[in-house]
Amino acid sequence: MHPEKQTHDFEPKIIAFVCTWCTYAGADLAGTSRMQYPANVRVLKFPCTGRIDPVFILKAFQQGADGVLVSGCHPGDCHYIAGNFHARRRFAAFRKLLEFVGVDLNRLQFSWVSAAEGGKWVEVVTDLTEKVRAMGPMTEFKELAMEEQWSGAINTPELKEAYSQI
Amino acid sequence: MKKKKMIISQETMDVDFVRKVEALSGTSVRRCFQCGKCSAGCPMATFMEHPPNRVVRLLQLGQWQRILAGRSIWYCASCETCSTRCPNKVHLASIMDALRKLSWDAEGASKESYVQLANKLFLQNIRTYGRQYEMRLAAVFNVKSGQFLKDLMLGPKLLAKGKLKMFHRKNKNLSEIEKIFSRIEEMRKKGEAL
Amino acid sequence: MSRIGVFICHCGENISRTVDVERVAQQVGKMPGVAFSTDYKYMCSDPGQNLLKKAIQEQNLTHVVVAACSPRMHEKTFRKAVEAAGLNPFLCEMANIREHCSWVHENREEATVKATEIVGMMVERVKKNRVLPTITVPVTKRSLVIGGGIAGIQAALDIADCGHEVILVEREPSIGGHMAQLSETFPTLDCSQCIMTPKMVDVANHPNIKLYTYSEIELVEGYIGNFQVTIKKRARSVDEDKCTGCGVCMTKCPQKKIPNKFDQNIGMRTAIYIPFPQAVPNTPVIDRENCTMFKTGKCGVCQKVCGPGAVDFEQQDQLIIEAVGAIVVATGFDLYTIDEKPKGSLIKGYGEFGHGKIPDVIDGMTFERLASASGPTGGKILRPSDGKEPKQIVFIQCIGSRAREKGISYCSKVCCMYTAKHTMLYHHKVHDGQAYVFFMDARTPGKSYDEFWRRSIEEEEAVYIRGMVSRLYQKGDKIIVRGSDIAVGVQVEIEADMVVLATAIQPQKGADTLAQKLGISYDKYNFYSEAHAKLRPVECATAGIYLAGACQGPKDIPETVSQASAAAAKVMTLFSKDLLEREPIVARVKESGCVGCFACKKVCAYGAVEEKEIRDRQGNLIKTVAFVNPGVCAGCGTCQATCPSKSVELDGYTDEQIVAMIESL
Amino acid sequence: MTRPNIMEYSYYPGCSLHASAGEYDLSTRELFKKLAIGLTEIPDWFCCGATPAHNVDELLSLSLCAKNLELADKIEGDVAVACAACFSRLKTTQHVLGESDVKRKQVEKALDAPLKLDGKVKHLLEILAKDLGLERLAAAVNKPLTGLKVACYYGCLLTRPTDVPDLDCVEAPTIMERVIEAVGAETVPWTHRLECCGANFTLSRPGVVLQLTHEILDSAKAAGADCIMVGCPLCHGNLDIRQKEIEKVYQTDYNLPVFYLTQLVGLSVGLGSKKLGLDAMIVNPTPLLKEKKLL
Repeated sequence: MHPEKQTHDFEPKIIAFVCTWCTYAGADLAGTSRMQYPANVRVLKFPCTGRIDPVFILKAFQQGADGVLVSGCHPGDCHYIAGNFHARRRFAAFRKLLEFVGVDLNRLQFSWVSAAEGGKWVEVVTDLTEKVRAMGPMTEFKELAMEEQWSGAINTPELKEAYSQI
Repeated sequence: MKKKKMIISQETMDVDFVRKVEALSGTSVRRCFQCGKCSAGCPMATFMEHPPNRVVRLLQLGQWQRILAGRSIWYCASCETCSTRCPNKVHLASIMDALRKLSWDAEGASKESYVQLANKLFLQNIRTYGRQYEMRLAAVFNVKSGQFLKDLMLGPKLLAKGKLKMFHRKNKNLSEIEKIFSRIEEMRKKGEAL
Repeated sequence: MSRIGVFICHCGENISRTVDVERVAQQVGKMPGVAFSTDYKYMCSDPGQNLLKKAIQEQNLTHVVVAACSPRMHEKTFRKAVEAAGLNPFLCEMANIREHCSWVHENREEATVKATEIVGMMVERVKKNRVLPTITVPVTKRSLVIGGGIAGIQAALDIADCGHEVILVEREPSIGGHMAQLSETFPTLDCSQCIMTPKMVDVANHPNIKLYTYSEIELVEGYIGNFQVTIKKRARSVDEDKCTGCGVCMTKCPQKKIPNKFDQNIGMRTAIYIPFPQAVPNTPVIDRENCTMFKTGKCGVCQKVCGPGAVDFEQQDQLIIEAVGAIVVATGFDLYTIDEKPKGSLIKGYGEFGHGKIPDVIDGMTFERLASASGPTGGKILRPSDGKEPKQIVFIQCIGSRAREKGISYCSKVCCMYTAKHTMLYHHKVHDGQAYVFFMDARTPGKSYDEFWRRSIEEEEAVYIRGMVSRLYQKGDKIIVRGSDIAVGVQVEIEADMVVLATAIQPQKGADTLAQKLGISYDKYNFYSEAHAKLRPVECATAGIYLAGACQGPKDIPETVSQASAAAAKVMTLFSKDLLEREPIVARVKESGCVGCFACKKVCAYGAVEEKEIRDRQGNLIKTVAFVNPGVCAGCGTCQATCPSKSVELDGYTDEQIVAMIESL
Repeated sequence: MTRPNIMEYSYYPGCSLHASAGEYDLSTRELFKKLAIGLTEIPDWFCCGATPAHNVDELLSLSLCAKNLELADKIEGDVAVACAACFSRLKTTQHVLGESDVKRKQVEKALDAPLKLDGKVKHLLEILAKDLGLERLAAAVNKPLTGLKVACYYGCLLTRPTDVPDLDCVEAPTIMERVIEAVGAETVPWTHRLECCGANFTLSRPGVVLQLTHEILDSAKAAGADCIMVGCPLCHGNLDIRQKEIEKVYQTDYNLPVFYLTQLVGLSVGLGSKKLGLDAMIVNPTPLLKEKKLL
């Protein structure tokens, strides 16, 4: 059986930052269970969501991602005791910054997917892909990148300021 | 009673029919693991030639003809005991609804025409009057089913107690009910609904 | 200039069926820095690994990317191979093109493009990888075993017999667990107490085992080889050193009508009690909730009659800290309680069976206590309601098991066998009685198991009815059982004298709380998760913690004992070396940039960040900076993401590596 | 005399209450008036379709119920329903349409209007036990039903299936017992409280009904009940109207009056025989009530 590729006008690029213990393992489980989901997602593995620096998300958008997914262990289940709590607190503040920079927050999704939730991984990825597909390509940051040749380092006063509040 | 051998193959197992039942009932047919708890608690099981668990089993095998030819689905009282107690969350009462609907649509022969007739009259009454008028329902049923004398003894007593209304009025907004009926008919014609 | 070697695995057909591996190899070969690129049918096989080693040497490779399955599967394999070929193992990365690509997509074109990008991403990452030295940490060769049922006892004895100290912690006043409650065991019908009590005594007498009963785990800190465990030893109100176990206190205690949990509340005990006569330790405990002295301040009979003066009403809970190198979790199971709402379910179980309302509807464990020679009836099967011998007894299987509606979809594995055993015990004790069993499926895989089940039918004359029961209700002194026989296709009604419900196995209450203390993962039912379902069944994903028995999933006794010995063997493997090698994924502080704000210290859950003073040659303090203790750091990287001056870096996950990956997309 | 009502409801009586169960309608209105609970009958309500509609045409059943909910939405207050079958259909409709988008869209199309499903649908029992509360109910009693042994009959549709009616525990409900004990009656534990009476077959297969109802009456009698209390006109129809027939067929003698819950509660708050429609009952309750000094 060779299923035909469903054609869409726009294939969004989704970058997922996941922790290795829960969500990466959950995605592995989706694989071993042979579940199917859109091929738009690229997964970057971190030891813990606590390691995920908000700069990476900015970098991803700048690099042309249309949607970003951050996913780790459920609250209370962190392999490193509390890394995901720190992440949650950090990203709550970061969303405000992102909004300030002009990114539609619908493009950035946080979720908890455990190692046992292959199905949930599929659901989260599929939902985000469809949502972002409906929103169309992300242009704001690409233009920004063109204008400033922004390197990803924190070198503008606004960003520095906003960042210091995180 | 002689029973026909069941030939099982991809051709004889009507998966499409099963999918239709699943869509109508909103419940999985395959999920049933044949524990028999539905049949154990069914108040009507003794009247059925296929007890409830076997109805699902036949459905799992795509043998719907065997179900629809029998009277089991028409003897279901819709009491929902099966759905309530099913350990595996199979909503059997809804499956029964779906099977009756498909049987009704097929207008196939059924051993249980009385129940069908009663249902048909009931729905006709709603369409015509908006509400149910028990006296009329019973009278027409008896005439159509040829049981002129059924429950005859109850009649005068009920009348005396004011339990049978001889006269009834139509709803003022009757046209709205007619529209619902006809819209549903239309949707079905266009294939927008099962 | 790096010379990267890329190896694309077909995984038989698992990858190559959807991904055009040759095209991936070809395209990646064109990437800057890639010196060698090839594909092979099974990279993890011996020839595959040799191909890798040979290429490293012949092509002078500096870095390696293996595109195959999940790194969770084979990262260790390939890093070892790379090391054997003379490269630092951390210069090898895996690109996951199986679980994250070929298995989850069907379209060949899409999957090939995605696989190429995944490999490209890892190529860019590996360029930035640095040589990382292996870190070694010392191993404390003592182990903690949590739970004193048959699993914990077996694991503790095995480890202790190898000459290592074991701390055994049990929540109840005595070790023994559920096995001590059982009457006889399948498939040999040997008496549970007879085979269990010698082991319990062994534990008590073993010079290497330190036993804490009536105690719980309060806090677990540290990491593999170096755990620090705080144990809360609840006040027993009896001094264990002074008590001789004479039992006079129990005979004199005026409170005699307290339902004994060990006897499923059908037998009674006193307020100062041991749960059962063979308890280990044989030291009573005062149940403060029911003790007259604790309730009213007046009584103290036990203290007066105690010769050695062991009764101590003033005793307090104690916190004890123990250092251990490994932990075996053996907390076992609990039985599905019909009258409680199970986790994940909206409804309480089985109102239709009237359990709790009809006195002679009991659960399987209660039947065990009735059948046990040391039980409240002395081994006679008698009805709780009127003490009569039931002549018609009905067993119903799968109560709470395979019941999605009750929030439990799994099979409890042991109920088919224990119900078969119950019918036999019943037949042996009530010769003129008849046993009936309602069941869905009989699951009897195991050595001599199916033969045992058949024996209950063919020789012991139990009547098995394939079908379930919809309702039970009392009629006079009978219980009307309304079921069905699906083989015949009819409803069945039985007038029973007693009904036994075979309740499901569930994890211990509080299993999730303990898991959170230990930092181990658990499934939606609260069963603990093993590191790999097939290949690492007794290890947790958290290093240094091992699983034994039913806390990981429903198990019978032979399986539990095997797993306990396996867990002990894993502990011994760990203890076989003095130093432990660990992944060098730890955080390092760049002292030049550190401003000493210690935001990292606040977020570090392991207390790995210390303060370090930097002084000039004259000894004047220049500044205080953060220092990460590599032995304690667990490598989560939270400090790095938190550091405002970007002065901490997590080896293996540096900003440079991650940005390189993002930029490759 | 015109004190403000403490609660207001829209009222969906259902077809039976306008015909064979006239006394249920009458006693409901009188009881609620006495308790100062406002009832406004939904104008031009339609038949909910009952069992025949969902039996063969779920979409029609859902559409009829959704239409009634839309009509009810125009009136202040939650929807009070007397008939267990109507209650079950309206609740099921809310449940099904809440779960399935496909069906929701189909019904929306059939009605050609946006759906209004949020109104709370409540059986009279729920209003008495939860909204009014047992304490306030007990406070209104001036003629407690002391010494009357009542067998509360739920039938099948009041509590089933799990989670849908959300009235009480599905397998061991106590709401009827709680209500009737609050007004002074005694309840008997009996085994057939939740069995089906076969109402669906009243017309087409009366033989079936006789058999099922016979078992129920047997069980109530064996438990020592003086009478049966129901909250459903269909159950009532089978237990009361057909009782004499069953006695004849099965050669027994029950003489068990079958009350609607509003009749018994009404009696306890001092309503008379006329206002409760007691004369419409086929099994004459007068001797029993006189014996217990309640009339």
